Amino acid sequence: MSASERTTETIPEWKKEEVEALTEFLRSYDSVGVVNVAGIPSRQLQDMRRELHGSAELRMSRNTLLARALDEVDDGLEQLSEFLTGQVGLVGTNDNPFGLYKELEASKTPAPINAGEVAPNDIVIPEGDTGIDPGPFVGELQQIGADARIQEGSIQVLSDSVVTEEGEVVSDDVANVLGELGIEPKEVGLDLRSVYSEGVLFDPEDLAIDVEEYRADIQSAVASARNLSINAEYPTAATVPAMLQTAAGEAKSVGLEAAIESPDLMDDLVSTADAQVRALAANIDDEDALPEELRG
Amino acid sequence: MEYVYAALILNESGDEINEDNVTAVLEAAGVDVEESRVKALVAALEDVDIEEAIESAAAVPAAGASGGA
Amino acid sequence: MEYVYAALILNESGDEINEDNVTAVLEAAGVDVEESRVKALVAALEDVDIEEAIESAAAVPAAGASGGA
Amino acid sequence: MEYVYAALILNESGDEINEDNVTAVLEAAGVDVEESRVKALVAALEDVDIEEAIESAAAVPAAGASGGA
Amino acid sequence: MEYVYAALILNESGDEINEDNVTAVLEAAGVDVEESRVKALVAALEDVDIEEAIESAAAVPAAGASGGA
Amino acid sequence: MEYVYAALILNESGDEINEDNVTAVLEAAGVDVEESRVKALVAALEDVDIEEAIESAAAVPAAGASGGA
Amino acid sequence: MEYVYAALILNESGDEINEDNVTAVLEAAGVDVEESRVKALVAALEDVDIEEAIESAAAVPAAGASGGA
Repeated sequence: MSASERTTETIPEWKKEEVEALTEFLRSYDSVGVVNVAGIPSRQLQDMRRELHGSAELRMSRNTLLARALDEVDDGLEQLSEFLTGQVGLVGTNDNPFGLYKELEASKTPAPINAGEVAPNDIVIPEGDTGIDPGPFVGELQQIGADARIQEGSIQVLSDSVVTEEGEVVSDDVANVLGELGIEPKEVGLDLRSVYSEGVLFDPEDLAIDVEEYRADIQSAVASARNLSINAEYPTAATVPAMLQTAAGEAKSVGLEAAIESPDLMDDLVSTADAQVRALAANIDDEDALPEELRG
Repeated sequence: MEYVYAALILNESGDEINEDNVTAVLEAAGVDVEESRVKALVAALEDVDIEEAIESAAAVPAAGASGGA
Repeated sequence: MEYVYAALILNESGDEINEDNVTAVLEAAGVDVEESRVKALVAALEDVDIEEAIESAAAVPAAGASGGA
Repeated sequence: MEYVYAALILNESGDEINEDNVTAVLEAAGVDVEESRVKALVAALEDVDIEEAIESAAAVPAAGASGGA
Repeated sequence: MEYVYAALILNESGDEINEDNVTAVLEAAGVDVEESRVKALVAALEDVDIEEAIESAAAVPAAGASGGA
Repeated sequence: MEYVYAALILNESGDEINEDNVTAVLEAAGVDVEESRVKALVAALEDVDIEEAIESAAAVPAAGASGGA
Repeated sequence: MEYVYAALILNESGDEINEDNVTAVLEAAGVDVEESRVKALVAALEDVDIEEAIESAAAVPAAGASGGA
């Protein structure tokens, strides 16, 4: 307590005001996340801020002040402090944290990679026509490991070629070629490190929901309900057509099995008899015993 | 198919599938019952294992389902 | 399934598929009728085109038979 | 199924499919003929185009056979 | 096909599939019977399991039904 | 289908599938609950092994449904 | 699966699938509700066309059920 009093005494007025503003910001949202903003060009950052407007708000400040504000609110938010390293910002939203994660992922955009950066994934030069006229560039491509040739008047890449593997540092040559081809291998955007929402701290892994899985769950839930409805013979508007079909199918099966002379069944009985007589005839080897139409 | 349905209801209720019962069910449903068809139905079903015939119906559609998928 | 069979008989006879008629058919067959099940059936059938529902079934076995063969 | 077979033999011989003829064929084969089934059969076949029913069946087995192969 | 149908009726009635019986059934149906074909048929069927042959056709009817629809 | 879903939630929560509980779930979802449908559901499920009924594909429906779609 | 069932009831009742409503349905069924699961469900379903998923499920069941077995 005394330590915090002492620091409070020593910090200048503008910092106090900044912390107060940040604290107010934090209090006005149900969910607060820490996002990594490293490597995002400022213009792109502006665009992202604008896109988030309405559903979420991004605030940046010195990390020490952010930490102080998190401490100040003190209802669990201080747990986010450990993620305040490097270039980060805070996002606040009243959306649910899963929704926030989805939105941030969706707002990521491709960006070029510079020499000296670490490849975030395998960097691939895709198969196809580069559209570049024959010249020394084909050699540059070959040198970095691309399967390139001159063909039909232009430089072509004959198969997808990995030129830098995930985790490797991008070389000058690779960066140049990528730049020439306009390949943007990075995904740039607000990278969520953690979210604190109504008492729960979420990792990004927790927040990455698989929408397809939910869709599959719905299908499976619907299938279960259909099965139960039909097997328990509890008709609903959705399942009664199937039950009618089952009933009709059963009646038909019984009718055919018993060869019931019903007008509804006669067509099927005749065709069944025909199928049976043909099946039996197929077992007869002696052509003299067969009717003309079945003789080989 | 109403004659067959009548027999199937009797099969489930456990009442005997005889001419009187089939006729009663059909009349309750407002069917103008033909005696000879009732007789023919009862005679035809005499030697048939209805449960088995019903089950063989269930076997087909299931396959259909996967075929249709 | 007896409740569904009863509905199908009424569908063929042309009589309305309502609670009274379904109950009458089932009782004629000696079924111990549960009113709530009759109600549920009639409610479920309200917006259903029975002929269409049955016919769409007829299309299926074909796939089933060949698929199963 | 013997009743249906009898009708189909008559269909091939060209003799009329009526109660007398069906009964005669079945009796010649030693079947204990039930009049009601004969009646029902003849009545039910009245509206059936046998050749057509056979042809639509004939089309299927082929499919079935290929499915089975 | 009438010769084979005659055999099928006899198979169901339980009477022996011999020349006399096949001939009797066919004649009752007004068929102008060829003795040699009857002989050939009876001989050919001696080694055939008729029930099995019929059942192998059983898969078809369902399909046939839809084909007819 | 909402009535069936309600039963399935209760089945998972372990609470008894009785009229009160089904009604409570449906009302919480803003459903205008019909007592007779609740009764019918509870009655229908009484003797049913729900787990098994969920897992065993209701033969026709799937096929029929896709055929009808 | 109870969370998904709850969403499906709301889908049928027409009430919004939001955190409060899903929670209310589950609590009425005696489920010990996990807030984060409700949140995840609501967020995920925002991107799912539920009607379309339900309709396509009609084709799935048989396969799905057998797959799940």
